[in-house]
Order: sequence, then C-alpha cells, then structure tokens
Amino acid sequence: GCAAQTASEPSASTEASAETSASASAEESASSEANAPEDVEMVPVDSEYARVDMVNKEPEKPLRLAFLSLQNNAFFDLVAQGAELGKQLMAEHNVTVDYIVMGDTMDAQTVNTAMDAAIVQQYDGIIVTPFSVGTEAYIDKAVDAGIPVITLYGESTEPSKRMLFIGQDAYSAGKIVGEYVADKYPEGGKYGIVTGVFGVEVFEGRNSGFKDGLAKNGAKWEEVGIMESGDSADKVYSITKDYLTANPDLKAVYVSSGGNYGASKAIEEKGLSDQVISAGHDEVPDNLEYVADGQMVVISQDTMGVAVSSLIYMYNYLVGGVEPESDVIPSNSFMIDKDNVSDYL
Amino acid sequence: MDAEVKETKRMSPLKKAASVNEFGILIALIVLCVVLGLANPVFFTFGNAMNVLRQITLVAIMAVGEAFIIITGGIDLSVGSTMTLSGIMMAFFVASGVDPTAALVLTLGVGLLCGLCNSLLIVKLNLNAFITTLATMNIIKGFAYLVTGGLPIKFDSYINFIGNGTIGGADGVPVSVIIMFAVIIVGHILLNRTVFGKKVFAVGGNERSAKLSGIRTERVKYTVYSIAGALCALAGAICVCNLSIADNSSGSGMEMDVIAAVVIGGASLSGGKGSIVGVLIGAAIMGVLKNGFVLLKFSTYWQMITLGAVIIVAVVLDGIRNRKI
Amino acid sequence: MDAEVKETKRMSPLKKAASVNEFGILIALIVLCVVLGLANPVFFTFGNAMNVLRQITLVAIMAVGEAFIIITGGIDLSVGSTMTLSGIMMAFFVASGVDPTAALVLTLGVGLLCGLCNSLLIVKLNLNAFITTLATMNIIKGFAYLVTGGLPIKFDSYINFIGNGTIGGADGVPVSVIIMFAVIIVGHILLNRTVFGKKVFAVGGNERSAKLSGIRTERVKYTVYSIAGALCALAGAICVCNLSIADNSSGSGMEMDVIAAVVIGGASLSGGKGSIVGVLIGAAIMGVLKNGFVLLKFSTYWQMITLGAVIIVAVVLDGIRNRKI
Amino acid sequence: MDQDMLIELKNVSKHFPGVKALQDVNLQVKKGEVHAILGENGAGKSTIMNIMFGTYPQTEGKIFWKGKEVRFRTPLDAQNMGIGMVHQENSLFPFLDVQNNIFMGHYPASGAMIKRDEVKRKTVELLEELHLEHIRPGTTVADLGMADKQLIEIAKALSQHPDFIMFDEPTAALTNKETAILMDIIRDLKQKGVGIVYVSHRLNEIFKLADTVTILRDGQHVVTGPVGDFDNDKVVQYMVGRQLDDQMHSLKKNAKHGPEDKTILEVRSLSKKGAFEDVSFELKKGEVLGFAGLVGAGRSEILEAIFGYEPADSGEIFVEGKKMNMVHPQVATEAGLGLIPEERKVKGLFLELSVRDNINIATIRECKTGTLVNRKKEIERAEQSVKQLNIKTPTVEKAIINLSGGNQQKAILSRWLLAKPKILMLDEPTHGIDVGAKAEIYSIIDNLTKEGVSVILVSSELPELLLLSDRIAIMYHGKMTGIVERSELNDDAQEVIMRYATGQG
Ligand SMILES: Nc1ncnc2c1ncn2[C@@H]1O[C@H](COP(=O)(O)OP(=O)(O)OP(=O)(O)O)[C@@H](O)[C@H]1O
Ligand SMILES: Nc1ncnc2c1ncn2[C@@H]1O[C@H](COP(=O)(O)OP(=O)(O)OP(=O)(O)O)[C@@H](O)[C@H]1O
Ligand SMILES: [Mg+2]
Ligand SMILES: [Mg+2]
Repeated sequence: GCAAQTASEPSASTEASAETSASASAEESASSEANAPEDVEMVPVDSEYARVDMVNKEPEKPLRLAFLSLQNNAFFDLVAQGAELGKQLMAEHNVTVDYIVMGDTMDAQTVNTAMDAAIVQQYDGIIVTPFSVGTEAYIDKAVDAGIPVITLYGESTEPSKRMLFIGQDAYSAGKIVGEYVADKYPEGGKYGIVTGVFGVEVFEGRNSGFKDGLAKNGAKWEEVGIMESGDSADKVYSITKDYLTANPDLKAVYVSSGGNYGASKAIEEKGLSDQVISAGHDEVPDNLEYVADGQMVVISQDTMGVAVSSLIYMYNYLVGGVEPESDVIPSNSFMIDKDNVSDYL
Repeated sequence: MDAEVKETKRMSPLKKAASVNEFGILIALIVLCVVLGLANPVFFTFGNAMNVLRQITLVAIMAVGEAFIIITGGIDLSVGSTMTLSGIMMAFFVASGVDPTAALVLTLGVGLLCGLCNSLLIVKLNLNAFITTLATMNIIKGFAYLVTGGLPIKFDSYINFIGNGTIGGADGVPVSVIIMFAVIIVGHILLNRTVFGKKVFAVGGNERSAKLSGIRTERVKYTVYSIAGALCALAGAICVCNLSIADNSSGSGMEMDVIAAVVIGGASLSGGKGSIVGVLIGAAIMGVLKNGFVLLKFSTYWQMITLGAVIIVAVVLDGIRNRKI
Repeated sequence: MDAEVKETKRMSPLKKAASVNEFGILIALIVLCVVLGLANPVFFTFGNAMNVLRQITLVAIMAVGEAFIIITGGIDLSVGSTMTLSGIMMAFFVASGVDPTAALVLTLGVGLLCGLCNSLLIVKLNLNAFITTLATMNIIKGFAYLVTGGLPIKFDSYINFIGNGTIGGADGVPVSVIIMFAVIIVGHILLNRTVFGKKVFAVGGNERSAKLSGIRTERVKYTVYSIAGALCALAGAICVCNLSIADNSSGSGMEMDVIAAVVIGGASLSGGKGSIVGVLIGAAIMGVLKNGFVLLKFSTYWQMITLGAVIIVAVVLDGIRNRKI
Repeated sequence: MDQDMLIELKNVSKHFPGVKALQDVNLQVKKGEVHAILGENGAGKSTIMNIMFGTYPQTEGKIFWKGKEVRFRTPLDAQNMGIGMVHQENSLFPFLDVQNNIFMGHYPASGAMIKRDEVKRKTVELLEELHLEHIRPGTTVADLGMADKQLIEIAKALSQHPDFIMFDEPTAALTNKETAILMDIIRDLKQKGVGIVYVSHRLNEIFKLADTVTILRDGQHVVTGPVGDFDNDKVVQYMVGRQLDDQMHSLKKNAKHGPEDKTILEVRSLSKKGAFEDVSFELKKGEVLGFAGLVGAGRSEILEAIFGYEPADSGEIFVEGKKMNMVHPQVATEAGLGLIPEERKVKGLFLELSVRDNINIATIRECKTGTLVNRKKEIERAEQSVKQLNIKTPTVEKAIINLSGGNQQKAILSRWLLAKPKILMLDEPTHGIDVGAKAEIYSIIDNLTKEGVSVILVSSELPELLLLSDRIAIMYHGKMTGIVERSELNDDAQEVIMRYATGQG
C-alpha cells in the first residue's frame, strides 16, 4: 500500500490540493496546540479521540450545546458514537450536549430547519454537519445571534461566519483517493465513477478531486462513465457490473456515494479482484471488511475524533476564550487499505 | 368548497366549524401544536412560529399550484425540478448582467414555460399526467444541470430581500412568509370566487361534462399547469434569494412534500375536490412536525414513524368529517 | 386483455401484433435495443443481456405486485420501504439464529403483513391509497431503522444463491432472473386467467359495479396489497442475498421506478387497465436505458434528459395504439 | 305460509343523511308474478330494490326470503340466494369485454382458473337466447352504444338464472324494438315461475306486463293492487297525489302554434366517418324538430357534431344564416346552442359537485359581480331552478350524486334553460323521468318554442316525438332516410316513421 495521507485545506480553493500529501499519523496529529491566552492553562484530555487540549477551567454557568447531525447510514452512527463520548466528557464540566438528528436527507432545507430551531432555543454553541451548499446563510444567522458555530465533516466551498470547520474538504479527499489509484496503476487506464446524487456538492467535489488526483503521475486515464446510485448498494453493484461488461480492461471504480461494497461485490463476482480496484470513502464497518479482504480502499476521516474534538474546541472558546488555531482544521484523513486496516478494526 | 358556508348559517358555532372542509386537519394541526408547545415551550415563541412559517413557504407556494392541477384531475411531479431550474436561471440571468427585477420576471417565465410544456404534452399527445411529469422531471433536472455544470451559482443582489428580508426588524415577519400568504389568498379567491376556479372544479369533476358545458378544458389545463410552473419559479427565486446561492439539489424530492400537502389538505387525486386553505394547513402540519422533531430531539426512526402516523391521523380526521355530510 | 387475442384470429400477423396491448412499448424497447446495439456491439453480448436482466429483477418483481394494486385503482408508495424492511428482517432473523429458509418464509410474511396493513388502513378507514402509503412508507422505513439502528447487517448463508447464484456456470443465467420470470409468468396467469384476476380488473374498472356483481371488493384489495407486500419482500430478500449485506438504503426511492415500470407498461393509474407483460417491458426499457448510458458514456445531464424523453416516447407509442381501438 | 311467496318486506325504512328515502314500506312478490313499482322521481323505487339486493341495509324493518328472515350484508348474499337485479345506472366495466362483463362475479371455473371456452360459449348461447346476436362477446363494453350496454346489463342479470329479478327502468335506454325483445324475455321468465319486480316510467309497459302494481310517493307506500284496478289517470293521481290535467292532450289541442318562417339553423351534408353521412336539414325559429331512429342510428352523434363536441369531418352548419365552424361546444354555446346529452352520468353531471354548481356551470359568467363570482346569485339561480322544475333535493348544496336519476336529469335541463339558448338540442330528455315531470318538461319545451326557441328533440319514444314535434326526421344507419312534415303527422305517422327507421322507406 501507499503511505497514509492527510487532506488539508478544506473549503479552500481547488488549487490548494497540492499541499495535501504531507505525511502524518493519527497519533502525531493529536493534541495540537491551540492559541491559548496567557492566563489559560491547557491540559490534555484523557480520550484517544481528543485531537486538542482542553482549557483547565470550569464554566461560570451551565452551558448548553447543540450537536446537529443526520442519520441515514453507518457513517452517522460513527458520528453519534463520537458525539456520545464527547457528551460524557462535557457532562463532567457542567455542559449539556443535545445530540439532535436533523433528518435523514442531506439537503440544505433539512439543515436550515434545524439551525433555525437551535437558534430559537438559544444554545450557547452549535455544532453542525452541513454538507450541502445553501446552509451558509443560516450558519451566519446563528453567529449573528451570538452563537458560535463549528461545522464538521463536510461543508460547501461557500464562505460563512462559522468559527471553525473540522473535516475533509470533499475535493481534497477525492484527490487523495485519486492519487492513491494513480500510484497503484502508474500506467493509467480506464475508470468509472459512481456518484450519489447528481448536482450535490459533496459528490461533485469528490468526483472532480478524484479526477485531478488521477493526473498525478501524468499517466493517461480514461473515464468510462459517471452514474447516479442514490446511495443504494444495489445500484452501485449494477452500475459496476455494467462498467465491467462494457470495459473488461477497467482499472478502477470510484464510489463517491455510500454503498461502496456493491462495487467490490460486483468486481469479486466478475473475478476481477486482482485487476480492478474499488475506491471510496469512510471507515464504516461494512466497508472495512472489504478493505481487509483487499477488495477496497477507502479514505477515512477520523469520524469519531472529529466529533469529540469539536466539542472541546467549542468548550475552549466558550469557557476560556480560546480560539482555534485556524478556522479550518483538517481531519486526519488516511487511505485505508488491507495493509493498515488492522488499526481500524 | 365554500358551498357549505350557506348551509351552516343556522347551526351552532361549533357545528359550523365542524362542517368546514378543513376542520379535521385543522384539529390535527392544533392538537399537534398544543402537544409540542407543552413538550417544549420554545415552540410557542414568536421566533419559532416565524421559523416554521418560513420553512413551509416553498412547499406551500408550490402546493397552491399543485392543488389547482390536482383539482383538475392531473398531477405534476416536476415541481421540484422546475423550482431548481428556475432558481438556477435566476442566478444565471443576474450573473449574465440582467437586472435582478427583470431576472425575477424572466424566471417566472421560465417556470411558466415548464408548466406549459407539461400541459402541452399532456393535452396534445393525450398522455397520462403522472408519467409525463415524471419524464419532464428528469428532463428539467437535466437542463438545470446543463446550465450550471453541477456547480453552485452565487446570488447576491438587492432582490435578495424577497428571500431573506424581514418586516419589522431583524426578528420580524419574513418577507417570504408574506409572499406565501399573498399566494394563498390570491389562490383561494381564484379557486373559489372566479369563473376560472369553477372551471377548474368542473374539469376535475367530469371532463366530458365540462366540455359539453362549453368549457375549453384544454385551456383550463394549460392555465393550471402554467400557474403551477410560475409558482414553482417563485419558490425557486425565494429559495435562491434566501440562501444567496443557486444549486442543483435545492428542489429535489420536493414533489412528494408538495403533493402530500395538497392531499392532506383535503384534495382528491381523482380530481374535483380540494382547497387552498387546506394546502396551507397540510404544509403547516408537516412543517410543525419537522420543527418539533428538532425541538424534541427525535431520532430518525421516530421522526419517520411519527411523520407517517400524523399524516394518517390527519386524513382520518378529514375523512370523518366528510363522511358526516 | 386476453379478449382481443380471440378477435384477432382472422387478422394478418402484422395487424395481430399491432393489436396486442403491449405493442407500442415493445416497439420502443426494440428500437432502443437496436440503436444501442449498433452504437456499441457489447450491448448484444450474453453477459450484458444478463446484466440488464438482473438489474431489473428487483424493480420488475415489485412492479408485478404494484401492477395488481394499480389495476384495482390503488397505488402503493411504500414498496421501496417494504423491500428495505424485509431485507433487513431477513438478515436479522438469520443473525438471530433462524434457519435461512425459514427466515425467507418469515420475510415474505413480513412483506405480506406490511401490504396487509396498508390495505386495512385504506379499506377500514376508507383512506386514499396515495396518502396512506406515503405515510406507511415513512413508518416502515422507520421500523427498518429501529431494527438496525442504522447499521448494515452482514448476511451470508446457503440461501444467498437466490441473489447471487447462476445456473450454467459463473457466466450463466442468474437465479434471480429466473425467479423474476417465474413471478412474471405466475402474475400474468393470475391476472388474466383466474377468477381473482378478473376481480382485480373489476374493482379497478368500477368499484360500485364490482360490489353489485357480488365481488367482495375489500378482500380483493387485501389480497393485492398483500401480494405486493410479499413480492417486495422477495425483492428485498434477493437484494440482500446478492449483496450479502442488508442496509437501510437498499429500497429507497424505488417506488418511482416501480410505478414508472407499471405505467409505461400500459396501466392506467385510474384503474381497470394494465398488463404484467407490459410491466416487464416497462422495467426493461428503463434497465436498457441505464445500461446504455454506461455503454455509450452519456454525460450526466444527457442521462436525465434522455431518460425523460424515452419515457415520453414510450407512452406516446402506447397511446397511439390505444387510440386506434 | 304461502308456498309461492318469494320475498316479503315488512315495515322497511331507509334513511340517508338528510333524506328519508323509504318509510315503513311493505311489499310482497310471489313466484311468477310481475310486480310493478311506480312513483315519481325520488319516490324510493331504486332504494327499495337496492335493499332487496343487499346494496345497502335497511335502516328499519325486516326482509323475508321464501318465508325466512334474512339480512343481506352484500349483494353477494342476495345473489347466492337467487336474487338478481338490473340496475338503473350503468354498472358495467367499461374496459372489459362483453363476456367478462356478463360473467363477472360468477365465472365458470375449475379451481381458480377460468374456463375461457365455456365463458365464450355460454355468452354466445345467452346472447342468442336473448336475440342479441349482433353483439359480439369480445367487444369492449366502452365501445358499445347505450342501448347495447343496457341489454348486456340485462343479459348479465339473467346469466345467473335468478328466482327473483328486479328491473330498474330497463327500457329507459331502449327503443321499441329492444323493448319488445325485453317484454318477451320477461313473459318467458314469468312462465318459468320467476318473480319479477319491474320499474318503469313508461306506463304502457306496466299495463302490458304487470300483474300487481305498487305505488310509492315520497318514500311512503300509497297503494298496492292488481293491475286491473288501475288505469292511466289513476296511477298518475296516486303517484303525484293530485289530479294532473291531461297536459299531453291539451298540448296537442290548443297550445300548438306553428314555427315562424325564419330558418335559424341549417345543416348541409354533414358527414362523420363511422357515424353519419350526408345529413342535411333546416330548423325554423320556434320549431320542434324531432329525430327518430333505432338505437345506434347516429342521432346522438349528429347532435354532438353540431354542438362541436365531436366535430363532423365535412359539411356546413349555418346559424341564423352565418356559417359556423363548430370546433368546440364553447363556439356552439356562444352561437346560442345548448345540448342536453343522453348519458347524463358520463357526459352531463359533475357527480361530486353540488346541485348549485351543476346548475350554474354553463352560465357561471352571469353570476359574476365585478370579477368575482357572487355566491348569493349562484344560490338564487339554483334555488329558482329547483323550484321551477320541482327538483327534489334537501338543499342546492347537496352533491348531485345523491339525487335520484330523474332529478339529476332535471338539474341538467335547468342548466341549459338558464343559458337561454336559441337552439336547444335534447337527447332523450325524458330518460328515467316520471310522468309528472315529463309533462312538466313537455310544457317547458312548449313554452320555449312559444318564446321563439327552436328545439331538436332526439327521442326513442315515438309518442313523445309525435306529441311535441313539428316535423320528424328519421335516421337509419347514419343516413337521414326521410322527414315527415307537420301536415303528415297524423295517426298513420307512426307506421311511416317505423318504415323509414328500419330502412324500408
Ligand atoms: N346514496 C344516497 N345518499 C343520499 N340520498 C340518496 C341516496 N340514494 C338515494 N337517495 C335519495 O333517496 C330518495 C329516493 O331515491 P331513489 O333513487 O330510490 O328514487 P327513485 O324512485 O328510484 O327515482 P327515479 O325515478 O328518479 O330513479 C331520493 O330523494 C334520493 O335523493
Ligand atoms: N364510444 C363509442 N365508440 C364506438 N362506437 C360508438 C360509440 N358510441 C356510439 N358508437 C356507435 O356509433 C353509432 C351511432 O351511435 P349514436 O349513439 O349516435 O346513435 P343514436 O341514434 O343516438 O342511438 P341511441 O338511441 O342509442 O342514442 C352506433 O353504431 C354506435 O354503436
Ligand atoms: Mg331510480
Ligand atoms: Mg343516442
């Protein structure tokens, strides 16, 4: 396998991806320094998922934080687990965390509805997983109402007034995957893309990042198609079958949506596991099994770590006035393949 | 329809209310609000009420147009796509240097045109409305994609107030909510008090009888689909103005919410029956629910189960009233 | 319906073909295939044909059930959710130690129960089928989440062959395709050759008349919704067996594909008309199209626009034939 | 108990919301008896039969079948006991063919599978038995004319060989020829000991067929007795509860006034493929032009073509000397035409809408004040029409589906009376209309002509045509075979017309 890579510069312009291959490991990047004012003491947190130190100070009054998330697949289950750990941590410091499921569809409307409701309830801070474009106005609204906002995992390329984004930039993440594939097949070849829903920014970003990443070594790559799966593994499976039938010399299937295992399944059935790689996103359990079998590679985004750390960043800001070291903190993104998958199982 | 008002002149106020078509779902809405208010007092704040109202604007505006279509016995599944395309066109026009007000007018024209195309296909080729608009839903979405290439278009101009402006200070009444009420009122009058509205009911009630009564049924259809298209464009414009950005996913999946609002509001999918006030209540029920899910921290599964259960209760209540008459 | 077969005995073979109900869309399908085959010879390979067939299995199997419902004048939007829940229950049963064959039977029971609940709500509470199944779509999806908590369930057992097995070597005919054809044939016979099938047409043709003809219309409805539910469960089981994993997103959005297949296949959403062979052709048209997009490397927007256009052409062709009669 | 007694109703009442359709009614039908039930529109005739058929349960009272008390939960229960019914409203399945319509609900089957050959064979046999050979078993019912549909309805009821059968206005859509066939069928059934209930507004049929007569008025039982105890006047008197002055005759004697000599409508060689060919005629101001012909002669289609509903392929239409391009009923309406179509449920009514809407729809513009429709005006006009035509409805807001067939017909008539047309075309306007109402409609037609309105009247009842028409045009197989002038409308006219109508003219 290839060295693990970190996606940085999320939400920056698309050219920023050049600096994304800095090597790091999960342990090294944990506990980064925050810009603490002189009088505030920062102490490490006793959690393997904390990526930042916490101010050593208790809040003057009880605090209420809203953690707005979605729920429609295994990824969000990891988010929920992370948020639960964070919630327990916060509870020790007189902070209540409300984990709120906004809905099951990843669209601006759903997020905005939830933002509105959180603002009305006057939380002290909001942590949200916006993903879609069109949520910026509502994030700004919260900030204008005096509520700091931290966004997680995915946000659009449009600017907003959020204090901090922790996570992967869709483009950069896609690019890392593309580079991984480019390194695996230096001679180039054909690839197909399975996207979630046409026109949704996360998918579009990942897809264009992937294409740019493939160009890394200057080899010639040919795209044989981009098809919509609506996150259904069965559709991913069908589309992959079609790709393989039409292009027996295919090298890679990039699944930027959920349901990646459908692709691996189709490749396996065609008996092409040695020739074709299925590449996708997220360290969810159903993917990792295929990764362990060597039939898939995925890019992780330190899902639980991001959730826990976001709460600490918010605490630091609200209690100690400590602002994050940057307004964009890349999550630890690694390519997981069968060589390093044991770290995640 | 308004017909029953007369009949109830001699009744007690309670009976009178109960005989209004929208009574059943109104009760459902009120009960829902009371329950939510008791569970979380924030629900009854002015700010939250405005939130709920603003959240239902898009669905309610589109549902007014859909109601007209459904009352004629048709259906339009392409409303979401039309909204998306219109919003994108609006941003595209302005980005190409068109004056925002002119762009808004053009945008309404785009929506109207989408609706008109739907109705031309349905009438001229004598096609089923469901399958036709299922097809145009894809086609219109495709065109929207063609315009943007999948990338969002920024939108910032003086006209944004129709989406994000408020009247009476920052915490006042959103302009979009006022537009929604205007649409509802005009729609209600158009449907119940004008010759055109009568024709809409007639076409849905029995198309052949309508034709034999001297009604140009095709024209009625062209008109309702065009109105619906223009209203989708209005919703698209409001959406874009509110979010200051136009993208390809804004309207996707909306058709189900829109149709649900119309049907919960008492319309019959076989035509000849429906109400604009009902549409508002139907949209409000769904809006209040979604708001409530967040306020009460429902998990996804309970959100889904509750949404389904409330829809059923609402239509059951609607049915009970209808059976009484 | 089969009635015409008799009447056409004296006609020329061409006229005879043209008078078959499914003629229009069959032509559409054939033309589509020829065009694709010319554009990319891979299309006509055995392997590709099997791909297309397997891809339409789920939709086609569910569409058979949906066709029965639509012919009675109903509709079921919850088919996708029912498929999801059933697949999950199957995996859940096996994970809980139930024998896979017994689990399959139980799973069909789960689907049947979902359908039965739909019909009980519709019949007993006298509700509109569209809105009822829109509600149960959410409720069933909610239950599916409740079972899994959102996590996929691994599924690996001897019964997986119904999803991923093939007959005649690894590149042979998939078992699921054989199951699909069996469902189509049984469905066709049930609809056209049995007393029950005639009752289905009668209920959709004129429910009042059906009652007056001594048909227990409610029982017909219970039966069609239950059949449809069981077929969704079968589809769910096949899907899970194929992918060796059950998750919450497998059936979502499928209802539109399923309904489209039925309607393209010549059914009328107002009931009383429809064909199972048509369902197969309808599903095949959409399957072939999606396959064609891959073979011909269509760009995103042209995929959507073409899909829409082909649907319209198919129903236009269907309409031309119908007007002739 | 009486061995011959088939069915007996004791103190049966039926209440619908807002309507007491039946109150405390008794009825007995014996084997081999033809029992006629008479009454005005809305008297409760269909209701009483529907109760005996299990369509809906009675509110009060008991039903005895062959001496035993029974409760029908559904029509299936009644059918299983040997009760059949020919419904007033078309109850066929339009998309299915004739054979499937006939055997729906009682297919010959082995197990679940239908014996298709047997269905076909039995259909052919049945159609032959009923002298309906012209109908093919494989024809889709939607493609049949109204009369044929009615005949299929009858065949369907008879296919189960019931012991007791009810006919609800079976001849309303039939012409003399088919009516005669039906009369023979009924006599035959009677011979076989089948009990029969027969409802018709055509009194001559009653006197020809019935053994016993029961008369209902406003849901109440008025009288029952052997047919010999009644004559025309008496029946009418019982039905309407007052003496009807013999309007039919007064019409003929005094009221007839000649049409003016001004041509208001001229039709020149109008043709439509498959329906009619080369039809030409003139209509004078204030004239009643009758159209006679057998079922399927193409009369309805001519009216629909003139009205622009299904425009003709060729030919010219002049209204007051102006050539009109009748592409749509709207054009015709604006030119001063009105059409009351024959299949009221299919082409006339808005079943779910109120009586008010149904009455006002064609003239809704006249209810406007400013740009908006004035509801008061709507109600006023509707209530006036209800009064004028004596339409039985609790309020004008009632959905019209709840009215009896005759009253629905009157509502459609009033729709067009409000439009004040110059030319009113009536297609079987007295279908299912009781004698009293018929007389009212006749006098309305008469009054209209006095006001200078011209009328085209299509009717399958020759007496009606002879009574009202100034001239009668006769159609045969889509061609106009002759016009009988006013001067020739004497006692022999009937024969002349029949000759033309059967193509022998
Ligand atoms: N389903 C119903 N709901 C409400 N009212 C009804 C219903 N069916 C019949 N009625 C009312 O019951 C009364 C009797 O109706 P019915 O159909 O028995 O009359 P009828 O004697 O058959 O008249 P016609 O000669 O016009 O057919 C009418 O006033 C009618 O409006
Ligand atoms: N919907 C239809 N489809 C096909 N043929 C039809 C249809 N309606 C009527 N016809 C046929 O057209 C011809 C003329 O029918 P039309 O109804 O005009 O006759 P009519 O003289 O008015 O008879 P009736 O006394 O039954 O009203 C008949 O042969 C009839 O069978
Ligand atoms: Mg009657
Ligand atoms: Mg006729």
